[in-house]
Amino acid sequence: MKPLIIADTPFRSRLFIGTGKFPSPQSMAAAVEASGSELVTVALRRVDLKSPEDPMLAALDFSRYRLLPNTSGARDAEEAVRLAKFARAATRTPWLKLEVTPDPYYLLPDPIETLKAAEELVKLGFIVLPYINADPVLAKRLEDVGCATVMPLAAPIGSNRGLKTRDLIEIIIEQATVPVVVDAGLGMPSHAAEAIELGADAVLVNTAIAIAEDPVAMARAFKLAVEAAELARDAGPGGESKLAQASSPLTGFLREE
Amino acid sequence: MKPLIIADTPFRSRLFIGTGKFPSPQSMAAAVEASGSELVTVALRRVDLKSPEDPMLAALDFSRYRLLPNTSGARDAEEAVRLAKFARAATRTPWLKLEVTPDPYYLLPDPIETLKAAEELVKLGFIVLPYINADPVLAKRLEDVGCATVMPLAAPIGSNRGLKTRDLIEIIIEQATVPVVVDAGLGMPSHAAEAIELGADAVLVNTAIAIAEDPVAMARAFKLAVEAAELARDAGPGGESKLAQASSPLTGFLREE
Amino acid sequence: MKPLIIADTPFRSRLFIGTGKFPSPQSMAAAVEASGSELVTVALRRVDLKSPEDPMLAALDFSRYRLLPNTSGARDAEEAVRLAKFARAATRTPWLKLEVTPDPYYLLPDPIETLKAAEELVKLGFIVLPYINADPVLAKRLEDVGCATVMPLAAPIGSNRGLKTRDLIEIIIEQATVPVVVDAGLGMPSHAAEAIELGADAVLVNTAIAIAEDPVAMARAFKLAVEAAELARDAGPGGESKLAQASSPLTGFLREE
Amino acid sequence: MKPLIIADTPFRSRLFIGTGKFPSPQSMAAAVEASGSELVTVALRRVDLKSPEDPMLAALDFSRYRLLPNTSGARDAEEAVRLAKFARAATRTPWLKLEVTPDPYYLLPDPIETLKAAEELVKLGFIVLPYINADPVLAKRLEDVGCATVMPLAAPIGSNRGLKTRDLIEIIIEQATVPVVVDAGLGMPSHAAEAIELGADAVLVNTAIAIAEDPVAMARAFKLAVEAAELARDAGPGGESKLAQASSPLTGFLREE
Amino acid sequence: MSIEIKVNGETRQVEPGVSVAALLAQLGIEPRHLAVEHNGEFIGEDEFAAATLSAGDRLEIVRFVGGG
Amino acid sequence: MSIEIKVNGETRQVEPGVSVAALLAQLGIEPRHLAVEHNGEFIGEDEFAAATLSAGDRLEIVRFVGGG
Amino acid sequence: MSIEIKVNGETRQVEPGVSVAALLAQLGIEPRHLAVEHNGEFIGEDEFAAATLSAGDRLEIVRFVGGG
Amino acid sequence: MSIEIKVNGETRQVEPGVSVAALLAQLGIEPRHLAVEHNGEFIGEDEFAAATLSAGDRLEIVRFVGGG
Repeated sequence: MKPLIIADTPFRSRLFIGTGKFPSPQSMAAAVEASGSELVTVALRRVDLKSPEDPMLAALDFSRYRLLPNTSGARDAEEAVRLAKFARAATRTPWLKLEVTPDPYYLLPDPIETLKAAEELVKLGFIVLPYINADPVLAKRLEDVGCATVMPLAAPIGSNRGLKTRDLIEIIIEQATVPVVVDAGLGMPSHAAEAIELGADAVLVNTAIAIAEDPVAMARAFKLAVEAAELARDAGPGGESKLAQASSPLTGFLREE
Repeated sequence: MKPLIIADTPFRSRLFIGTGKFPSPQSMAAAVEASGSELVTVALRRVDLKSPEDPMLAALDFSRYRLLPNTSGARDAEEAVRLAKFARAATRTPWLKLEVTPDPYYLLPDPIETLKAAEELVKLGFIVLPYINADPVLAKRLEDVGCATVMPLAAPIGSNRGLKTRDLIEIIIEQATVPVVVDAGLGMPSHAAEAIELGADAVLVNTAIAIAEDPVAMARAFKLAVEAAELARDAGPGGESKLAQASSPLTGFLREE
Repeated sequence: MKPLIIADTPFRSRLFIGTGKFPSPQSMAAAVEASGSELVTVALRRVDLKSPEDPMLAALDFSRYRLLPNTSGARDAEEAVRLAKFARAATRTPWLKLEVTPDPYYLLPDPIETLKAAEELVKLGFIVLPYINADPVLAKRLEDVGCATVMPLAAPIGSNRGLKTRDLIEIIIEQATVPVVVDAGLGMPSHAAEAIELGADAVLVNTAIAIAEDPVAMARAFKLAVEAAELARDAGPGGESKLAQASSPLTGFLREE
Repeated sequence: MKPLIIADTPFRSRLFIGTGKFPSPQSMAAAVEASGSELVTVALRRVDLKSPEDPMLAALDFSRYRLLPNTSGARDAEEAVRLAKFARAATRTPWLKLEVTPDPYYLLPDPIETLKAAEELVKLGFIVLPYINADPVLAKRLEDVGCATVMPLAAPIGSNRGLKTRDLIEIIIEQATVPVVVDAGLGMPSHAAEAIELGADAVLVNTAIAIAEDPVAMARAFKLAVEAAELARDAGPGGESKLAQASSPLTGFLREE
Repeated sequence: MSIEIKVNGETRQVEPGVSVAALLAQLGIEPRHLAVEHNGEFIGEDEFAAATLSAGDRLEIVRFVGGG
Repeated sequence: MSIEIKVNGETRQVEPGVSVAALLAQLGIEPRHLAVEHNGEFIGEDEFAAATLSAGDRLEIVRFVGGG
Repeated sequence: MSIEIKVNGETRQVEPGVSVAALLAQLGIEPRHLAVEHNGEFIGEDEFAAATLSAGDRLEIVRFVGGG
Repeated sequence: MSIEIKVNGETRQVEPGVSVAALLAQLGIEPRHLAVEHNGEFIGEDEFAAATLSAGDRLEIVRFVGGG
């Protein structure tokens, strides 16, 4: 696979990790470490005035990871752009995971608002990584307005259901000129491996790791699976066949033929 | 996962590897090494009198791997038993991968002859690991006659098609009291990971590794994927859901609710 | 299932049929008849001045079917709106299948241009049935601007691959308040039945019927499959189970228990 | 499709139906009628001396259907053969659905005992239709001992899960010289259609029809779906493609190319 | 005085020399869709009247019922 | 002497003042299932006879055909 | 005497002329990973001390937290 | 003068009384990873030197090779 470079920044790891829903700051920090990820998503939220300390991220060494703040909670382009500005102010990075999810049940992204926000944010100097449905035409349009990647979903956020959009993601990968990051719904290492084997440039995982009983072990599991898939793609896999292909020799049987 | 023990022999690696179809002895030996496998299948064949040297296995250090000779080529129980005896004489191990495959197109196993041979071979002191269709009742019967594992197929040998028998293998895993080794048809690391995540105790891979352009890299890829899946199972994965489960907080939005 | 009503027009048949790619006008007319469809798509094209007669539709009795002209060929909203106007002038119906497909390889729809065109066309008095990717949020937005249905794709047009977008179409169906017509990619009767069983209100089929060796028989096959699925949904199907559920009695065995 | 002939008996309908689990004798008789089936399975059970009347089958007009008694409840070949003899005595037909299912949870068939019983029953003059796992080699062996069909399972009995064994059933169909009847697990009309489209000669359905809220409607739904699939196969379906295949003309666009 | 026989696995007291036909009538079993095994031998409907039961006899009375 | 117009993107020579109806007849196009746009304006069938063509006019003649 | 301002959507009473820096301190909010918007304008950390609050001011204090 | 034996299904001429060990050497077969069956009986490596061949003997020389 060609090296993963997003907005001129090279990444050695093809696993990006989210920081939500971990049971403790320590488990989160340790899982991020174990994942080998170099890009870590965070959310922006109002400080709770009744409980102003949020220790969750305290354990994370920010010097070691690139932050990717998201616009979760935004229901339209305007809210997303406003959140993006807060994100840049708070994290001091122009990198942004653009999420516009008006529907509270499936948290699926709005293609119209996402494109609109992306266009504006690119103009404002953001490096925009948009979360999208597995829509090849939308992916092209986001590329065209200057997004740094496209991030199509495998399945609804947090559903752990795996690569349910395989056929369309395959088309996105075939047509994309920016990196394709499969985001949302990857629930097990085999799901992540399948996405990379299919040709995705990276995957973003949060829930599957955070809600595992042992998040650190699960982070490491995803790390290994992503490395496995990357290796496999580079190893030049043989194709599938309908008939069997004997793995033992077809000569030298102990009988008179 | 509980430790993998077959016939009182513990295995650290849940990846078993076949040695057929490699482009060279060196690539085979290096791939076996890279796979981390401790159990390596071989076939038995008549020495070719016109070309008596078979350098293929020469590069392998037999002191480091347990050999698992197979009965490939056997079309019925009688041929399998005869081959097994040759196997034991040549390899000096009672371990045996029992294959009885009368059909030359799909190389699918014969359940009747496999059980018959298994019963006899167990009595003869062999440690029998039978290659079978994904048949839960046959698996139980093979257990009952003393087989050390059952090895249901994912798809036809060498087809690289993946876990096409998932539903029935799930039942075999649920009911088995001996280790379940998924054999045949696993074409990519994600397939192997899926099998282990489902609860298989190990996988056996040959073609996918041997026919890759870079067998050593592919061997390592399968190794990592199997480790990933094992880690994931032990990490206590969260379940699947239909609806989305937000990965970012659902409070603190920048709007008046 | 509740009766299918689109824009106050009731339909008895849940199978809509396209008229492209048939081998002859006669086979097309006979297939349309055999399909039982009451809604028939057509395309708009410039008259070829070198060969001004187009006999293809001559065999069709327009008094018996509602025409649904499409905007195939449109690459953006502007072209679609212009085509829509031609369509209305030529067919004298405000009904319109809105297609905006900038990509020539997969003919996938553009969500942005589709919404833009839909909004304008609804204002112009058209009854708009938009062809879309399986995107639940886009479907809601199209509903909101007044579309009469949404028509998510099963797979790329003419690919005959079946319901590859099942998970997302399920969400569209759950959330839609207008009829959901699964369009594109349904290649066999079982695919159409699966869509209806899942809860789709109707399906639109063209290629699978038109390129069959016997289009009339295939049209009838789709008709029966759609009726079967509709009947099944109304029959209150039992659910799936993991374990077996005996179909013969579990008492009265000929043995002492 | 070539006509369905089993043991020299032609069948017009490719849907066979079971009579277990219906809510009433009337609904059962009406569902059998609605299914169009010509072959109807029954089970054999001891008369309950405390309640000797079994009205369930009273409503069925036995002159109109061929009975196919099963050996449900048999756990090995010996029990199956004994049940078969009772079946022949009670129903006065040599036709027999051979079921040998030692496992009470998944009711999966035992390949060894099934073959053993089949061999004996054929010698005793029975027309044997064995229920089997989707095992191509076993299917050939059952053919070889004179079985009239093979009846591989789609999924566990009564599970309504659909064609979970598709890949192996495809091989059985390719290799069989007797009719292949897909039995067990078909839960919706689309599942039955898929089996016939794949090339199965017939399907046997019980639970999906019997436990529907309206068994008569469900029986009719399966009838239509099976007819649809049969028609479709005979109609010469076009193949699948990866890219789109436009269904509207690719010339005559309203723009200067 | 009665004799003991086994019917469908249950012990029953019947009068000596009773026929299978008579027993079926007593039990309220219509001789329809039945298979009857008397001491391991199938007997046909036309033999029900002639077949008489002795002490220790085993009778299996089987009917076909709804099944899949 | 003739004038030049554009019909369906192609340049055509026609007599000045010819009507759309006449042009269609010349071209062998039956006025059925048609939509005609004359200099960007749709004209109905009943206007074909009255609509006359001048030099530089643009005409789009569109028909519906089989499509999916 | 105090003035009323809005902080994160809630009405608060503060002393007139208090600085953002002082308010953060009063609220127990460490000035880390914060973005602060004062009447719709972002202000940087180095401006917290100089920015003073007047009646009716709106303040959004936002922090980044764990998220996916 | 030589005798005829069968080796791996092929007919071969060998000198009478030749040992299995000698035959292997003649054939260029290293006695490694081998299983040898002489007239249906397995013989171990340590028996190769002592086992001599007579007319009509059948020898199977089998080796393990790469396989899956």
